[in-house]
Amino acid sequence: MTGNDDGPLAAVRVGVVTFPGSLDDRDAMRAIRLAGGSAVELWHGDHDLQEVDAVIIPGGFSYGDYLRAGAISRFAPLMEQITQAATGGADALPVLGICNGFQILTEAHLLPGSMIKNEHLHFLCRDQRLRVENADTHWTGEYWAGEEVVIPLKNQDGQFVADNRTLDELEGEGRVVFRYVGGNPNGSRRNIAGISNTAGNVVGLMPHPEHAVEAGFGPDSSARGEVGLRGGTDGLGIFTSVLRKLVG
Amino acid sequence: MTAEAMSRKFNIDTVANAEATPGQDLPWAALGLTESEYRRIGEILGRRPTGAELAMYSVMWSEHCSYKSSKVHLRQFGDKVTDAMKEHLLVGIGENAGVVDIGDGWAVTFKVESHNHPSFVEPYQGAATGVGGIVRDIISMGARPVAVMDPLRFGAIDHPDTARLVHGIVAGIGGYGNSLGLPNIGGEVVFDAVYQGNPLVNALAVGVLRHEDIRLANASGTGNRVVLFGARTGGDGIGGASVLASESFDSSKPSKRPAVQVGDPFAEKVLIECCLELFKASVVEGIQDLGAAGISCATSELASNGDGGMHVELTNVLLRDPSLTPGEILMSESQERMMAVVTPENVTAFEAIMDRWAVEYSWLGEVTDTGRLIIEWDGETIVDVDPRTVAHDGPVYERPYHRPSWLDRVQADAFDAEQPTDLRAAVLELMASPNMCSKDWVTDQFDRYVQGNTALAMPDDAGVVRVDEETGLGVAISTDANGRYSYLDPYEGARLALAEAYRNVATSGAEPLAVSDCLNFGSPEDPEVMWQFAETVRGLADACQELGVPVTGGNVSLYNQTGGVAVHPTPVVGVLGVFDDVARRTPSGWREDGQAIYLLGT
Amino acid sequence: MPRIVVDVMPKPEILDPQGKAIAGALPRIGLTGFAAVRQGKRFELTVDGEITEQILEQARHAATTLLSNPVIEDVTRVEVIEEDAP
Amino acid sequence: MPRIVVDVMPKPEILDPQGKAIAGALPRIGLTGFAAVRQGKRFELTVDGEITEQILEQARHAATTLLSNPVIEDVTRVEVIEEDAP
Ligand SMILES: Nc1ncnc2c1ncn2[C@@H]1O[C@H](COP(=O)(O)OP(=O)(O)O)[C@@H](O)[C@H]1O
Repeated sequence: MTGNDDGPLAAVRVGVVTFPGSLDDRDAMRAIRLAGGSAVELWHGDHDLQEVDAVIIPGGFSYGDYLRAGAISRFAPLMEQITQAATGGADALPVLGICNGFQILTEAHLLPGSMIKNEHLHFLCRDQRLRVENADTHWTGEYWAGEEVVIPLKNQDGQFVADNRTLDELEGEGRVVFRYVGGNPNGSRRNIAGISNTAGNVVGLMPHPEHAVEAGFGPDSSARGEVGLRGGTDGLGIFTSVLRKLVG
Repeated sequence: MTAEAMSRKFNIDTVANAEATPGQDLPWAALGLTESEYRRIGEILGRRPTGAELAMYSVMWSEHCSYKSSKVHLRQFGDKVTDAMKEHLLVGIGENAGVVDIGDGWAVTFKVESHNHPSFVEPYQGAATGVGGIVRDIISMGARPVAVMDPLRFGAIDHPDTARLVHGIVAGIGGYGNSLGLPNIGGEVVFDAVYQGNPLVNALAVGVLRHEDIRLANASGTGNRVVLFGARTGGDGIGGASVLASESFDSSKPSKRPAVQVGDPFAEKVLIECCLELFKASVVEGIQDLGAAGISCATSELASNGDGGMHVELTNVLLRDPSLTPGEILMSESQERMMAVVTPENVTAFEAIMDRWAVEYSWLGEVTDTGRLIIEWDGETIVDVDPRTVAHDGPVYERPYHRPSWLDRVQADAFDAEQPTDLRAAVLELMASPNMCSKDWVTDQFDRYVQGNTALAMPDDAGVVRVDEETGLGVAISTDANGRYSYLDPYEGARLALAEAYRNVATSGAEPLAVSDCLNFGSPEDPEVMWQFAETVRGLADACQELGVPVTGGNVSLYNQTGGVAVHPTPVVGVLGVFDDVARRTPSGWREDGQAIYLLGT
Repeated sequence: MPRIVVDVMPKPEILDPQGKAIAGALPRIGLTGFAAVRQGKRFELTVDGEITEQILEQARHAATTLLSNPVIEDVTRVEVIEEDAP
Repeated sequence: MPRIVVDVMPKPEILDPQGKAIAGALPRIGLTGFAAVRQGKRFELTVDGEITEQILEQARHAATTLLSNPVIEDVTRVEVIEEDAP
């Protein structure tokens, strides 16, 4: 199940940050490998980004999601490095925040808005259909705008909120990257599932693309047609997108 | 030592004090001991116990920890095992959980346990800490936990109290398991009025390890250090035992003791990662989780499984509540704690790993060659016992049992309703019944994806997880029980529960290898309940022999009754099977048009 | 509109994982002056009309039955908020 | 030991799902006197020693950086608790 070791993609080093309470860190690393890249373990308490070419902040319940999801993690020493490297235009470090990672990115003010409890107040795990609204970010180049994907969603605090001005700005600048389709699972404003910063290098989304990368262990469906048992791999494109972008 | 602890020091019941005051009254009855048990403690010690010793014996000799009513029956699980059945067993009954060889140097450990009563009192926290407890059992074997399951029983769906229990318990299981990053790969939800005041919350956890990583709960090697790590010790779970506060003969009032325990899944997740790092670095010699009976259990079991003794200084325990008395500290059931034995050379390495994960720890003492478990409180001896007498040589009861007088009547009560005329309506009604309908409303609250190895989960009859990403080696597990069958015939009910779990694993494509069980019953002091229990064990042990799978561990939960009415005998049976490649797994449903349908069997 | 505030805190003897995590985080951002933190809940109940003794009684009832879990939490305050208070 | 209390409430314009659920549940248990409910957080910071202006400043800093998220929440109070208050 290792990816393509020899291609140029294998030279791309993507770091995955582990915080106390991170859960989907090893899954994000597996997704990078399956996409053909090299995964690098990063530790929240370090000060060194180990010269990675991109960073993923994975899902989980860092610090138990206590206080607010992502609230405590954003003060990690490594977050300072990431914040610095990720700001500064199109050449800046590509950063992807998945679920708890997205929450951390909003708490760190790398992305606008915030997440509050799901409207129905329950943890919800389900295979979720999304529309890729912007295929020009560092993390979505392998999709086409308007393409739909099915990716697992699993969270308790997944309701994206922001004030209307921010929402209008996100829409106007094409920074709504993913939108829920086929029903809003948690009450997120304007069905927003994922957004980016202005430069498109920082993307956050609530659903988990790293759980739709390997046939046999993904969702039972795909937006691209019939698949076998747990055969959905619609999330893989997120990881190949950044690798391709980085090899030029 | 805090000033408070200091002021109490001079009031502590030491061994010397116990010798000097043989006539001193102790609250043994309030701690749940019988008079003969109390007398036996005195005979073992050759004097009256100290308050702290009394605390240890009372919790370790409780039904829950000592299996005193069930032991004589459970022996059949060992007696009826053949060598062939043991072929894949690396660790059998008696340890925290059994370990099964699944090939290629991989092993799996799994176990199912109950947290019934706490879940009735406080559904969310009770269920959450139930998951936490079973997961710590798995960690303490040296394994990485990889999945959980949750067989549940609730009262009538339309009873006013049922919603509180269902929503709290389901949310608690999800809240804890999801936060640990453990996929939930199956379980059961059954509604039946008989469980109204006594819901059953059983939780199963499964873990994966390499053969060489197996860790056991024993303290050996004189001079090795004993360390307690994880959460601080509070007054949790000693509610009824706060009578021991009087042990300090102290005028200053003790603060209140919590009525329930609150789980901290984040602390446990960190504990998991921290323990796995300890195992990888080979810096622990023996390890034990702290569950029921807390430090009493951990110290006495580690020492009694080891080859020497142990010396512990109790004032070193980090406390959440400084007003705890020594006896209470020994009994405390605070969650998210572990105890380990570390060689002096590894102390620095151990501390570095604790610091990396920001886990608190305190060195309590060391392994000795005295054969005694000696616990001191600021240098004063408050416990001096042979650890075996606490952990292993507790009382064993052959409780009387007889076949219930009402059984013939119940068995004769045949179902004789009319054949339904409208089959379609009948089928729809059946499918809509709470016990038959889709369980999505429960399973959607559980993460089934995390760890990326879930090959089958809801709605399939067995959960399947991959163990080795290179080869696809993996395991299947199913848990099943039918309390109504067991009520009608406990012997057959147990056999059927095993048969169902075994079938569910086999039809998923795995080869069944091992069994874990959680036996939920009423009071053992009721001879009719005791008969149900005896018959169940006999049935399960016989069926295991017939199918060639050994019981590797489990749990007995007694006193599940309200107002003298026991729950149905509910032996929850978990079967574990192995796949050489989980790609071969077969789901329960039909997926494609045009497939042929066969009915096999009788 | 007038409001009634209800404060609910975890019982002192009960573990408060959230407070513990916050207490651990404060020194990491350079705030070392605190020995412990506990996190509770604050509810604001808006009343449509005047706050009568009967409404206050309703609020007290809500506090102990719905807003708090008496097994693990204490209601530490049920009080009318002064109009110009925050 | 002396304590500082920090109250944090969801911003009025942000939907508060928990408050909404409570507001919906109140009438079901017969409490019909309330027009709306909002659920916020109450933190109690224990200070080991005397509460100086500097410690209060630390608490204010904690309130706005860690204890609240300004996108969705307002800090409505940072105050020393009177000793005999709850
Ligand atoms: N409490 C639970 N936790 C997790 N999964 C559950 C639970 N209850 C039921 N399930 C899962 O839901 C699916 C359907 O369950 P059930 O209706 O009991 O199936 P069956 O009747 O075929 O045994 C199964 O995959 C089962 O494992």
